[in-house]
Amino acid sequence: MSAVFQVQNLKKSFGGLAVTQDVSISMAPGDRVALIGSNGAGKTTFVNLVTGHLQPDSGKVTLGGGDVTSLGPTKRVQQGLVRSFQVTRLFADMTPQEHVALAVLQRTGRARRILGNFHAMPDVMAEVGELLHTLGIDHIATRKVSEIAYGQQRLLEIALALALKPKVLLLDEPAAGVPQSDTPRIEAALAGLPADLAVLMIEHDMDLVFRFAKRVVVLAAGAIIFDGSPQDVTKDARVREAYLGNYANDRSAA
Amino acid sequence: MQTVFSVGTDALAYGMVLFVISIGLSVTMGLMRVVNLAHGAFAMIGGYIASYAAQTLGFGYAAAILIAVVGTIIIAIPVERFLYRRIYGAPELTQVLMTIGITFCVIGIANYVFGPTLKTIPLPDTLRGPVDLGFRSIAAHKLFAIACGVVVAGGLWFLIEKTPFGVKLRASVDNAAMAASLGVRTKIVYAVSFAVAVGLAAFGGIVGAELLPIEPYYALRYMVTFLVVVSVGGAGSIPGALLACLVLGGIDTTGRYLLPEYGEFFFYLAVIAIVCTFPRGLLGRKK
Amino acid sequence: MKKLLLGAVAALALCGSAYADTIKIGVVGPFSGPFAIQGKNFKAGIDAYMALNGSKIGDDDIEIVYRDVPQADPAQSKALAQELVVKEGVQYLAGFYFTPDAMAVTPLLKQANVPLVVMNAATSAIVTKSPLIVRTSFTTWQTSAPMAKVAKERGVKKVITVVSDYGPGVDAENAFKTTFTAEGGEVVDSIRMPLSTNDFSPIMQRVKDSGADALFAFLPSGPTTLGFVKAYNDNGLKSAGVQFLAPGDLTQESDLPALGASAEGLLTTFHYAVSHDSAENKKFVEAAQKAIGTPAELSFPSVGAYDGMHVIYKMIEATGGKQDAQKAVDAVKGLAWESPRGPVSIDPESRHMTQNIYLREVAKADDGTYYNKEIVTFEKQGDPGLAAAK
Amino acid sequence: MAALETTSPTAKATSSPNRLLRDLAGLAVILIVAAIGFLLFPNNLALLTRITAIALLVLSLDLVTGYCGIATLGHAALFGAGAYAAGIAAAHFDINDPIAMVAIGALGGAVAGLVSGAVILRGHGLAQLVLSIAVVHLFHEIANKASEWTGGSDGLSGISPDPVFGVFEFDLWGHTAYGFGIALLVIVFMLLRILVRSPFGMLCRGIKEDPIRVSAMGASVQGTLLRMYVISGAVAGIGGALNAISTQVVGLDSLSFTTSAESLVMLVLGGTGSLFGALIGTVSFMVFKDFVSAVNPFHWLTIVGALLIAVVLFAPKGLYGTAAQLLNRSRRQ
Repeated sequence: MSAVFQVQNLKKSFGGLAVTQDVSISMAPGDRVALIGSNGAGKTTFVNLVTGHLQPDSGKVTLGGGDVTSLGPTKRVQQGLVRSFQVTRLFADMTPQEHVALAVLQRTGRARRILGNFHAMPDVMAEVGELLHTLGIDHIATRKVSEIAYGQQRLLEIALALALKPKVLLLDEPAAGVPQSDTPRIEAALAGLPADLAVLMIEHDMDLVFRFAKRVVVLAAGAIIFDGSPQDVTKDARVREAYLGNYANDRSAA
Repeated sequence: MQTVFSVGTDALAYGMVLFVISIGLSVTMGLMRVVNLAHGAFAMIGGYIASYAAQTLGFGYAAAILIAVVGTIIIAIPVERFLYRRIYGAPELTQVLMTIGITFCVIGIANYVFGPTLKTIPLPDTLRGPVDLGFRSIAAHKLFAIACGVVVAGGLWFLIEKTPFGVKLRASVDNAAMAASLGVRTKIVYAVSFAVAVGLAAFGGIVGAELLPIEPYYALRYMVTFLVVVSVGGAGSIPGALLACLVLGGIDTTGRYLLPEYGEFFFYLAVIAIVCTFPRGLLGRKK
Repeated sequence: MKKLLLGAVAALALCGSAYADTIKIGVVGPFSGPFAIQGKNFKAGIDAYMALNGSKIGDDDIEIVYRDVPQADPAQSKALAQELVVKEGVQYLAGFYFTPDAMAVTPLLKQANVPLVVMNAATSAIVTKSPLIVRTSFTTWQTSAPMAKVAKERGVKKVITVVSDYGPGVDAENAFKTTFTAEGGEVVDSIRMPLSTNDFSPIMQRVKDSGADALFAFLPSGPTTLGFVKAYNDNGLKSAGVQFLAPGDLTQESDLPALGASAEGLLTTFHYAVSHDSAENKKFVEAAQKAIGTPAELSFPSVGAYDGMHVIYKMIEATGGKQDAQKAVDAVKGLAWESPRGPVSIDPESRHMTQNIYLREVAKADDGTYYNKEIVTFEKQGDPGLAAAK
Repeated sequence: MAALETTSPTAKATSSPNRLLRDLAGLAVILIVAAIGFLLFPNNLALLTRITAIALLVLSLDLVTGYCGIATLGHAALFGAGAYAAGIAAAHFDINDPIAMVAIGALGGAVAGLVSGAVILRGHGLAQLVLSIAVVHLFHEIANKASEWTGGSDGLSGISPDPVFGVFEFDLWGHTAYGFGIALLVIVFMLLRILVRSPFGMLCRGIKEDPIRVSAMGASVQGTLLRMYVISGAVAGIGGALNAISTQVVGLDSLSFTTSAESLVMLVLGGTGSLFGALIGTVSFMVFKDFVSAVNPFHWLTIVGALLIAVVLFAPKGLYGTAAQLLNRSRRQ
């Protein structure tokens, strides 16, 4: 299958310190890839390069066959590259319904209308209802976000991303900070993501990675040291040393 | 050439006067993150006290400065305790509303107590009259203001960078919760910094009184100027404020010399250009 | 709605007749804010006049209603004047420190059948805006033009003008320039500086570089004059012998304690000095100082208010307390009397004051305070500004 | 301590008929207050008209400050631009029809909004405040310089608007001006109610809370804000035009820092982020100021200052916000 999303030879350094070194990843529709790496491995920089918040020194990012390297973040989103945030970034004073409606309106080019109201747009209401239902948060659709549980906020993050109908979805630690009791619901939501969507998940929780990903990419010191199946990752010597080894050391230190 | 020197000297003197008055505001805004529109009000209180001490009570200039700085700080303590503490960390609009309210009150009270006329602080003979610099003469009090600027800049830099208090202050600014958990009593640190800022305001009000005369509307009249200096320099940065004062003093003075009719245009266009290019100020710290 | 309207109008008419034996005068001025001291002077002048001449004319009580416009704000001024006329039922409008505030009110006068007595606002054109306006103050042209003659007489050949960049400043510049050039002098440069200027050193540098013998300046009364005069001294212009000439706004009495020694010897031309030596003025100053509370705060707007009250009293006498604006104004055309500032009259054509303008010098009194000492009198000066505008 | 949060009138997303009801109720409240004003102060309509004009300015400020989170101390630039545009049209081009003047004022305000928005949106926080101050000073200075057109510091006079619809003349008592002003306010208010609930209004509220999230949705933050600035400019311009029409004069004060700061104070006093808050803030501040300065013109500033401090201490969400909060709380109990 042809690649929907490609990163080719991406390089970025800050004042002589190479934070991203020659990174290349290719993803096809339906891919479920997990990107892992210890703290300081360059994950954040990589995400920012992909989303367009940082410009690479060299290299190329393509989306659906088109070069988006020179485009800013909003343009990339418009072309189907959508992300969720590690710490929820929601509008405290708005309801989940309003959140998702705003995303739907934005996607369908109606977010700048100064007349009308989404309540009066049947197609928007239908889509919002469906998405909230799929993620199981339709019962709190009209509560303020500041009043709903954190796990529900995480689900709303995913709903927001899906409302934009992305080609590629970047999930930044979707289960971070969620109480144990709520993780199954997040995982269920992840399992239910559209089949043709390419998902790149950045995650610390190895259990989740193993359950979700069909492919794992390991980043260390700004370079990719492993790209293969989850079964193989634990066997790879370099990964053990650079990542799991570190982990073990951390644990013993603590 | 002589004119260039001459205008340059004026620019330096004006810039340093601005610096002495505004640096206290840079401390409150940068280190304590309070948009303190009442800064001019404290400068004005200092000016009034100094004027009262010198004119009515007959103290000397130096004594009047001391009394005014101490007096202003004493007045500011309850203000900090009961009003400012409520707005640390509050949204900017809240801070604007509160400090404008304080400014209005101070103006009204000054008007009531001292009347609407101008107040002067008589200079000692040594600071009075012109001093010959060879290529031109300059007012002695301006040289004094320049010297004060240098001393204040140096002193503050030393306080913040080289003393244990400075370490605590910087720690509290960077992460108040962390500092508190390390045993820094942040409330005290804030109170002391506030006192320092207010004292500097009072001092600046007195030293700058020859250029910006003391009257009840002082607090509003120059509010914008002080804000501009701080934001151009970068809130909380002492070298930044110094640089901003010199740059703005230079632009203002040159503009007024070359094209006084459009002086205001130059000044505010320059401000817009600088602030747009350096949104955190010339030497502002990155977050 | 229409009924309601009619009801309100009827109620209004009733109010008007019910208060017939109290004649109200509405005074608009800056009673708070940065110019509060000028408003205080209005009040002092009015209080002094009523203390000396009583608050009754015939059987009618005179009542003053004050309204505050802290800074030039024509919209607010008009709203308040409208309120004074409609709600308070004033028969006379008076006061007005700033030109735009007075200008804003002029369209009201005819419909309201109310005369306007301008007690300060000094732009020549105000009186042309309505035939119901009388002015008892001065115009910037009137006080500035004689200075050109002084300069000429004192042998000054080259002058540089420095004025604040707003209406009155521009007026002063034009007045001086026109007159001085007509007298054969040369204005080498004209500088207009922003009102918000704090540091005048660069301006003084320009003055120095221009090679002028004298500096003609105009700034509004208040804090900036202090910095300006100090800069003149500090930059060595005084010692270099460059004469300082200005209309009297710069050395108004309430600023003199602050200006102090640095102002000594400055020459200004103006229509009134608190020190004016006449029996009429002694009486006025005594009453006005009592009214204002702090004697040092007494300054020129008080005399404009005092004479304004004189004009209004004459108007009330002439109309017998009936509201008739045109008759009232006609009654004072040509009116001449002895004011605290000297002999004055209302020019029937322009309805502006014809008065003496004095050349004064800031001098030190025996008790160590400073005052404006009148040294030359220019008699019966009209307003040259109106002619110039035509 | 989270003070001065937005009060969100549409937090409980209610069904359409209910919202219509609320709109009508709001409309009724404005009309009732306007009528009460008329009955209580039939002789002080000039002041009431002025309050109406300022209310438009404060509403316009609420659009950028309350709904988009932009801190500005220079909003009078838009109000003054509208006033001068309408005034110049009347004084120099003989366009005396009040409705045409309002349209020109709105246009002038919108252009000023575009210009000042383009500058102010380049900064955040303190930088934004200072940029807004610089902008209003530049506008002020331009108006002062262009005295041929604006009358400079003497003010722009010679504005004599025709009767509204050729029937209602602007009279001494200010009946027409008041009616005209209230009509404008009601129309603008209703349009703004629609605007703030529209997708665009929602987008703006989103930007206020988290611009990064909004750009992650693929919406352009700057573009949206600039658009709101233009709309806000048109609203302020209508207020300015109303001021020019009702007082027949435009002064430099309409472009001043003082007017800007006062309008911000009024907005925060009433409560940001709600149109009712803006109206309540304007009315209470203006009436209070008028009352206090009539009772004691010499010391009203002290009292106004004390009021502001009291609001921050005891009603941090503004009068409307705090009242709404109390009401909600008592309803829940």
